[in-house]
Amino acid sequence: MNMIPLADQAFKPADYKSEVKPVWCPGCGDHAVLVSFQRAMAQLALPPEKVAVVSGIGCSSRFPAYTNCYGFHGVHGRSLPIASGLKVARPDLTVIVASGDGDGFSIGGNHFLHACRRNLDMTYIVMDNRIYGMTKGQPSPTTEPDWDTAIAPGGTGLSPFHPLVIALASGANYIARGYSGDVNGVASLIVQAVQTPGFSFVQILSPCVTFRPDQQKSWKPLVHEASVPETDDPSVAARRLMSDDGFNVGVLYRGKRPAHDPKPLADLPPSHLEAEFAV
Amino acid sequence: MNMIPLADQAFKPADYKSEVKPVWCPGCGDHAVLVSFQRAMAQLALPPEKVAVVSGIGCSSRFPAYTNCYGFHGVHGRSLPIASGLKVARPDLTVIVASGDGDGFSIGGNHFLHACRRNLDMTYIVMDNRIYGMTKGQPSPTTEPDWDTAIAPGGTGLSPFHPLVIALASGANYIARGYSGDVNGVASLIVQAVQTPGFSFVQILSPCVTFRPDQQKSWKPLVHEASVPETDDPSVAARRLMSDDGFNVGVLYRGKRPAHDPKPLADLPPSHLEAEFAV
Amino acid sequence: MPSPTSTSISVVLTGSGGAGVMTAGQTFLDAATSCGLYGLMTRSTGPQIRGGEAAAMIRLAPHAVQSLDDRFDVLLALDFDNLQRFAAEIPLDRNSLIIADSGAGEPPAFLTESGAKLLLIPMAKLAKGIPGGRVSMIGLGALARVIGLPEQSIITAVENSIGKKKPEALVASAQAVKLGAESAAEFPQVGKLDLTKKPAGPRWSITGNEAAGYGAIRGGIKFVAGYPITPATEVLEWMATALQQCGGTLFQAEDELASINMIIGASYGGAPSLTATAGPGLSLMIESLGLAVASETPVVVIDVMRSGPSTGIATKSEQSDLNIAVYGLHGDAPHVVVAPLSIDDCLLTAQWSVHLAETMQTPVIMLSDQFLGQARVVLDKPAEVNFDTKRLTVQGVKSGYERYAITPSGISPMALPGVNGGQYTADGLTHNARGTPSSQAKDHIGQLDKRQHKLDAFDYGQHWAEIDGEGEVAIITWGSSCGPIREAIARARAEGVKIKLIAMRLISPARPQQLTEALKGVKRALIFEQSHTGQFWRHLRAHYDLPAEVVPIYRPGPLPIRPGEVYEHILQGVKP
Amino acid sequence: MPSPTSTSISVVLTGSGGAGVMTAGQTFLDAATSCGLYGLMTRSTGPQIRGGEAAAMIRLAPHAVQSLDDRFDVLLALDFDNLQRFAAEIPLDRNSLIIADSGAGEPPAFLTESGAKLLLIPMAKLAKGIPGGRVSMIGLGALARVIGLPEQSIITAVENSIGKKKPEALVASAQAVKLGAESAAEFPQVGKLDLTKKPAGPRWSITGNEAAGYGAIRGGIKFVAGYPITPATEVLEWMATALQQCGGTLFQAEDELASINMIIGASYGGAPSLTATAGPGLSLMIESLGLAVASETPVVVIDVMRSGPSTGIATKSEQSDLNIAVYGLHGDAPHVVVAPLSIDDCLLTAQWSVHLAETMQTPVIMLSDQFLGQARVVLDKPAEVNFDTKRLTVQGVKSGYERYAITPSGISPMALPGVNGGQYTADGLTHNARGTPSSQAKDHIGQLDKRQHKLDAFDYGQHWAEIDGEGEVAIITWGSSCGPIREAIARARAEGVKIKLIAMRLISPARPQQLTEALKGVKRALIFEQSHTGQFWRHLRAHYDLPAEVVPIYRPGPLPIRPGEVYEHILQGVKP
Ligand SMILES: Cc1ncc(C[n+]2csc(CCOP(=O)(O)OP(=O)(O)O)c2C)c(N)n1
Ligand SMILES: Cc1ncc(C[n+]2csc(CCOP(=O)(O)OP(=O)(O)O)c2C)c(N)n1
Ligand code: SF4
Ligand code: SF4
Ligand SMILES: [Mg+2]
Ligand SMILES: [Mg+2]
Repeated sequence: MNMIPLADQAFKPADYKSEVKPVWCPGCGDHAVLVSFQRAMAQLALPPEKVAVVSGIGCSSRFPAYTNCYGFHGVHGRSLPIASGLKVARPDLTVIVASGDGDGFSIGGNHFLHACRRNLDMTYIVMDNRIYGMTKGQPSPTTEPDWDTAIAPGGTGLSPFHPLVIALASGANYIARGYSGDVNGVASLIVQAVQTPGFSFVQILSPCVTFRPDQQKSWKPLVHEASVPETDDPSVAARRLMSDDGFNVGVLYRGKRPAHDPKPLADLPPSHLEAEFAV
Repeated sequence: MNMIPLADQAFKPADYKSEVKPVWCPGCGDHAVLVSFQRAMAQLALPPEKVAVVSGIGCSSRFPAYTNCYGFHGVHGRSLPIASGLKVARPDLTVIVASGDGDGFSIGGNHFLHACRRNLDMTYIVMDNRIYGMTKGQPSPTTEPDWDTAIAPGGTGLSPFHPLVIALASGANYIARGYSGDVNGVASLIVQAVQTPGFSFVQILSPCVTFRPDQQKSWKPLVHEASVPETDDPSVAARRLMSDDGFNVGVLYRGKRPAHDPKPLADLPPSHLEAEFAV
Repeated sequence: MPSPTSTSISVVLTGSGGAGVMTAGQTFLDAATSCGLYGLMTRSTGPQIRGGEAAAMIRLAPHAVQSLDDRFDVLLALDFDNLQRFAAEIPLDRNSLIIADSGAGEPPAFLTESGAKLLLIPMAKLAKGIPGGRVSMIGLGALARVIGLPEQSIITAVENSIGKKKPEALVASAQAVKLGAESAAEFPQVGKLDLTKKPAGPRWSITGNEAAGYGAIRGGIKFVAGYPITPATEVLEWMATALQQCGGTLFQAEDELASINMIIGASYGGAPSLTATAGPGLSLMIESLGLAVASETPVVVIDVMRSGPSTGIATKSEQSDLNIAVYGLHGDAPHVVVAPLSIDDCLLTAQWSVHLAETMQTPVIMLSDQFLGQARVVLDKPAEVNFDTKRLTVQGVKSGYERYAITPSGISPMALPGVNGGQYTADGLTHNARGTPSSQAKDHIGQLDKRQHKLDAFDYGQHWAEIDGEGEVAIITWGSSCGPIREAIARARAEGVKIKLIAMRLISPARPQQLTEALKGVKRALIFEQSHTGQFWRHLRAHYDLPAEVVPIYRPGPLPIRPGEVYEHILQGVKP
Repeated sequence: MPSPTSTSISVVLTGSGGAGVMTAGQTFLDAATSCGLYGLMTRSTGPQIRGGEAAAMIRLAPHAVQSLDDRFDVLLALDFDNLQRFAAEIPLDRNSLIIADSGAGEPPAFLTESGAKLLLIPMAKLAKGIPGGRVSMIGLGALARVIGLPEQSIITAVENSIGKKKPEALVASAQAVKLGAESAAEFPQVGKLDLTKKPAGPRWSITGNEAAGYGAIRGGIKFVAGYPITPATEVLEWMATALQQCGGTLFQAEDELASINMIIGASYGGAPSLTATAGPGLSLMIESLGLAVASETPVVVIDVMRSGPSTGIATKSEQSDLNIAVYGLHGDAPHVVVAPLSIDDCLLTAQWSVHLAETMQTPVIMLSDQFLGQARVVLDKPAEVNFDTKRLTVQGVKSGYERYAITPSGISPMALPGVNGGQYTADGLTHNARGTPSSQAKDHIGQLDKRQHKLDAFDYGQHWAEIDGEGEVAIITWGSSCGPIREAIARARAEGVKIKLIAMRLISPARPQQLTEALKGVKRALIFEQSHTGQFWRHLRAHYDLPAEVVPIYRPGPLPIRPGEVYEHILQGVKP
C-alpha cells in the first residue's frame, strides 16, 4: 500500500483531530495509534462526517472523542453490536471500532466472535497492551501467565489466548497485526482494513507505559515483519497464526468473502401488512 | 478406549438415571446422548453423588435433571462460569457441563472462550443440532446460511463458524466430535474427556427431529471417523479443524497442558489479617 | 353495556401427543369467525417440546371479548392423557358439557367432580372408519352441533387452511365433521350462540404480539435486533417478514446484550429501532438501557412478561416485571414505561412507544405479557391513530454544536452521522452539553435535571390512562388485568354498582396531577394486578397520593385472572 | 458529644503531573497518626489516567471523624495547574490559609475570591537546592508547622514508608521538611490541634473497601470471583492476597456475567462466596441474581456505588443504586439489601451480609459507595462481632430428598454435592419441593410464598438500624450520608435541638413494625440521601407508614455531603 503524498490529499490528518485533549498518559502507545488513524483517514479521503468511530470503555476506548468523526463511546465490551446496528442502518458510513484487549477480548469476547461471523463491512482495531490500563493494572486475556498484579498475585497462571486465530475461526475476512511504534505501518494496515470488504480485524500492539513499563523497551526489538506473504487460505492461516510468536506484523490473512449486506425486499407502506389480519 | 464388560462394573448405567421423564421429543438425539453419558459414568465408576452436571437453558440443557448426579440448571448461556466456580470450590467433584449450540456458542460464546483458556479440569458437552430447539426453530451459529426460518426468512446468509478451532485457539486441552447415533462412540469420547486433565470439549452432532427434520436422515451417511490419528500439535490441529467437513468424529486434539488448579498458599485464621490495619 | 358472559360461549379442546388440538382450535375459531362471531383463543401446553398434552381455549361471542370467562361451557377432550395437569386451568361446573371419546377410559377426577354432563362419542372408532379421517374433526363436528354452529363453517375453514391441493383430505374432513355432528345430534344445545348479529365493518384476527409488531412498524420502526425468547419470539418472527416488506431489517443477535446495543447503534444512525424480549432478556439489557438514557438514544424495548423470577414459567403470564422496568437501572436513569390495556391495544401502545421514544430521545419499555401477546382475538378493525412522530434533528450545523444542549423542553436537537459539522461523540460518561466527559457537579446535575425534565414536561395527552365510569370506589389497574376487570365491572354495573375504572397505560414517569384529577370524589381505591408482591400498588404508593382507603389486590400467575374473581373483589370492595 | 468541627483540622494537598500529592497525603496522615491523632483521607483526581491534577483531602482530630468538614483550614497547593477544576470540592473562606509556591503564577479565581490568607513559599526553588529534594516535602514541612504538627513526625513517616534502603532519599526528605517548616515559622498557627489526648487502645488505619473485604472473610467467604471496576476494584485486590493466606481463592472473571455465576457455582458447592462491583457490573448481574433467588443459592454482592447513570463518574460517590439493588430483578424475586453506615461499618455489614446470605440461602446485596470504600480512616480498632453463621445442610439423606421443602422458617436444608442420596438439580425454572420443573399454580405460589416468608420471618435483631436520640423530629437516612448527618446532629444537639436519628442498615426487606416502633412520638421525618430522584424516600413511601409530615431531602453527587449542609436542613426541618 503506497501512501499518497500529503500535498495531494483532499483531507489532511489534522481534519480528523478533535479539540478534546486525550486523557492518555504521556508516552502511551494509543497516542501513536490516533496519529495512524488520522493518516489512514486522510489517505482514504473520507469526509470526517461520513466516518463513525465506536468504542467501549477503557483507555483505548476513549478514542472516538479524540477524532473529528461521529463517535459513540458506549459501555464496556459492547462496541461491536453498536457498530453493527449502525452499519446496517447506515451502510453509507465507514464504521471503525476502537477497543482494548480487556474491552474486546475479555468482556467483549462474544461480540468479537459474532461480529467476525456476521462479516459486516467494518474495521475493528484493538489496542492490545496486555493489561487493563483504565482500572489500573489487571491482567487481560493476552497477559502473560506470570505477570504479577494485585488481583492475581504472582500471575494468573493462565496462558494468553490467540485472538487472531479466534477471528479467523469465527469468519473475519481480514486479519492484521501492527505495532504502534510504526505509525505509517499501522496507518497502512488501517487503510487496507477499510478497503477490504467485510469484517477486518487489526490487532495493534500498543504499550501501556504506566502499568506495563516493561513493554515500551522490550517490544521494539521483538516486532518483525511477517516472514511469509499474506494468505487467503483459512487453513494455512490457521496453522501460521496458531504458531506465530505474536510479534509478526503485517496483513496475515485476507479472505475473499463478500461483506454481509442485508437489504429489505421492498419498501411498501405499513398498511400493506393489514391484509394478513383481515378475516 | 475399551469398554469394561458391563458385569464387572461397580456402577451400572441405570445408576445415573433419575426418575424425571425427559421433555424431549420422541427421536431427539439428546436421548441417545443421555444414554452415552450414563454408560461413560459407569465405565468411569464415578459415584453419582461425586459428579455434578451443570447446564444453561435449551432442550439439551435440560440434561442435569435426567441424571442421578448433582445438577445445576442455570440460566441461558452461563453454565461454564457456574461449573468453573463449582470446580474451584470443590476440586473433588467431577464436573460435566451440558449445553447446546445456542446456549454454548451464541449467548454463551464468551464463557466458552474463557473456560477453554482457564483450563480447569472439566468436560464440556455441546449437543449441536444447528438450531434453537426450545424456542421452536431459530438459527444458531452453526446453522447453514440458507436454512429458512421465520426469524430469518430465506436464511441468515451467514456462514457457520468453527467451534472446534475456537476452542483450540482459546486453549482447550481436549477436543473431540461425536454423533449421537453412535452411543458407544460418544460414551468413549466422554470417558476420555473426563480422563484428560484440563478443559475437554466434546461437540456432539445430535439431531433435532422437530425443527431440523432433515438432519436425522442426512447426517448418518455424512458422519465418518477422522481419517488421521489425533494430534497434540496445536498448529497441525488448527489447520485440520479449520478445513474439516464438520462430520469427522473422534478425538481430534489432545494437548499436554496440565489442568489449572488454583490453591491457597495458607489457611490462617482471618484475625491474622488484622496486622495490616494496625497503626 | 350488558354483561358479556350471558352471550358468550367458552369451549376448550384438549388432547395429547400430536392430536392436533391447536390446529383444530384455530379451525374452530376461523369457522366461528366466518359466521360473523367474535372470539378469543389462548393456548396451554405441557412441558414437552412436542407431542405433549395441549389445550386450546376459545371464547366466542357476538361482540369482541378480551378475557377468558370464569368457566367453560364445553370441554372437548380428544383423550384423557395427562388432562389432570390442566385441572386448575379448566373450570367446569354442572352446566358444562364434556365431549369425550367413549374408548378413552376413566375420566380424571376433576371432570367427574365438576358435575358436568358427559357426552361420550366413539370418536376414534368413527375416525378409523373414514380413510384419512381425523379424531379432531369428529370432535369439531360434535362440538359445532352442540353449540349450534353450522357444520359447514368448519368444513369451509378446513378448506381455507389446507387449501384445495389435497382434495382427499378435504373429503375426509368433511365426512368426519358430519359424522361427529350427527353423533351429537340428539344432545340438547349448550348455551345460546347468537348468530343473527352481523359485524358492521371489517374485522381482524390478531394476536397481541402481531399487533405490537404492526404498531411498531406503523410508528416508524426500521431496525429490529432481537434474541428469541418465549413468549416474545413471535414479535420478532412476525416483524422479520414484515420489515423485509416495509424497508427495514431484523437481525437475530448473539444475545440480548448485543440486541440492545445493536438497536442503540442503529438509532444513533437515525433509524427508529426496537427489540422484543421477556424478563431474562430484559435483565441482560439493563446496563445498556442506562447507556441509552445517558446518551439520549431513542429505543423501544417490548417486554412480553412471563411468570418469574429467573426462568420461571416461560409460557405463563404474570405482571411481575414492573419493578425491573421502572426501577431496574443503576443510577438515576429516568425513562418511559408503558403498557397496553388489551390485546389490540398492543398496536396503539407500541406505536405510541415509538412516538415517545423518538420525540423525547429516550428508551421506552413496553410491558406486554404472555396473555396479551399470545392470545388471538377476533375484533373490529381498530381505528387508525396517527402520532406526528418526528425526531428533533439538526441539519446545517455551525461550529460548537452542542448535542446535549440544555433546552426549555429538555430535548436537544440531534445530529445524525453524515451531517457536516455535527460531529460529536455520544457518551454514557457524565458529560457537558457538547458531549465531552466531565466530572464537574454542574454538568452532572445539569444533565440529570435535563433528562428528568424532558420526561416530566412532556404532554402525554389523554393516552396516559383510560378512565371510565363514576363512583366513590375506583379500580386502578394496568396491563392485561384490564380485560377481566372491564368485564367484571360491566357485570357489577349491570347490577347497579357504581365504580370507576382507571386503567393506566403510562406506568412511568408518574402523572400525579392527572391521577389526583381522576380520583376526585373517589374515597376508596382497589388496586389490582397479577404479581406476588403488589409491585404496582407499591409503585403507586411511592409516587402518588392515593385516597385514604386503599385495597391492594394481587396474586401471581400462572392462572389467568378471571372476571368472576375480580367481581367478587368488587363486591367486597364497594361494601362500606 | 461535642461538635467535632471545633477540634478538627482539615487540609487539602493539591498538585499536578506527578507532584506526588497522594503519597504526600498518605505521609501526612501517617505522621498525624503517629502523634496520636485520628483522621480521614479522601482523594480526588482529574480525568487523566496518570500525571493529571490530584487532591488529597485530610481531616485530623483527637477523635475519629467519619465525614469531611464544611471547609478546609489549609490548602497546600504544590502548583496551580488545573486547580480550578477542584473549585467546587475545596471550600475555603477568610479563615483558611493557602500555602503555595511563590513561583506558581496567578492563583485561580476561586482562591482569591475565597478571601483566604496566602502564604507564598519558594517551594520549587528550595527543593532544587537540596540534592534529591522534593517540592512536596517542603510543602509538608510548612504545613506541619502551621498546624502545629511536629516536623519529626513527617520525617519518621517518610522513613517508615520508603524504608531504610534509600538513605540519601531520607536525608533529602528530612532536609526539605525542615526547610519547609522554617519558611513557615513566622506564620501564626492555624486552628487548634490538640496533641495532648492519647488514644486509649489500639487504632486501625483502614479504607471501607479493605474493611468490607476483611468483614467478608471474617464472615466466612472462601471464594470470590470479580471483574475490575472503579471504585470496587480494591475490594477484589485486597481480598486476592488475603484469601490466598486464609484458605480461599479469588478469580478474575471474564466479565460480571461470569463472576456472578462463578460464585453461584462455588456456593452451590458449599463455599460461602462473594463478588464486588459497581453499578455497571451490578446491571450485568441482574439476571443471575434472579437465578440465585430462585435456586436459593447464598451469595454476597458488594456494590460500591458511584455517580450514575451508565458509566457516569467512576470516581465519585452517589447513593443512586438503591433502586436497582432493591427492585432491579425481574419477576417477584425477594432478596436482601443492606448498607454500611460508616467506613468501618463496612466490616460489620459485610460480615453480617455473609451471615444473612448463608443463613437464609439468599443473595445479599451490600450497598457501599465510593466515599465509604475509598476513604481511609484512622480510628479505634473496631469491636469484634461474631455471628453464629451456619448454612442449613443435610447429611444423611433418605430417598425423596426435597431440596426446596416448604418448612416453617421457609429455609430448607441443602444437600451439598458429595452427600450420597442428596442428589437434586438446582433450578431457576419454577419447581416443586423436589426441584423438578413445574408450571402448576400450587408449586409456583408455594415457592414464591416460601421465599418471601423466609426473609420476612427472619430475626434481624438490632442490626436493622442504628437509632439514637429523641425528639419529635427524626432524620431517617442510610449509607454514607450517615457520616455528615451524625456530625450535623451533634452540632444541632450542642445547640439544644432535639432530634432523633434512624440510620437504616437493612434496606430490604422492609421492617414496618420496627420502624413504626422507632418512630413513636415522631411528628416529622426528614429523609436524607444522596440521589437525584429521592430513591430512598420513595422506597420508604412504598413500604412504610411514615409520619404525617415528611420532608425529603436529596441531591445527587459528585460533591460530598457536608455536615454544614445537613445542619442547615436540620434547622429548617425542626421549625414548627
Ligand atoms: C461493565 C463494566 N465492568 C467493568 C468496567 C471497568 N473497566 C473500565 S475499562 C476496563 C478495562 C479496560 O481494559 P482494556 O480494554 O484493555 O483497555 P486499556 O485501558 O488497557 O486501554 C474495565 C474493567 C466497566 N466500565 N464496565
Ligand atoms: C437470557 C435468555 N434469552 C433467551 C432465552 C430463550 N431460550 C431458551 S433456550 C434458547 C435456545 C436454545 O438453543 P440450544 O442451546 O441450541 O438448545 P436446543 O434447544 O437446540 O437443544 C433460547 C434462545 C432464555 N431462556 N434466556
Ligand atoms: S494507563 Fe496505560 S493504557 Fe492507559 S493511558 Fe496510561 S499508558 Fe495508556
Ligand atoms: S425440539 Fe428438537 S432439540 Fe428439542 S427436544 Fe425436540 S427434537 Fe430435541
Ligand atoms: Mg488493555
Ligand atoms: Mg440447538
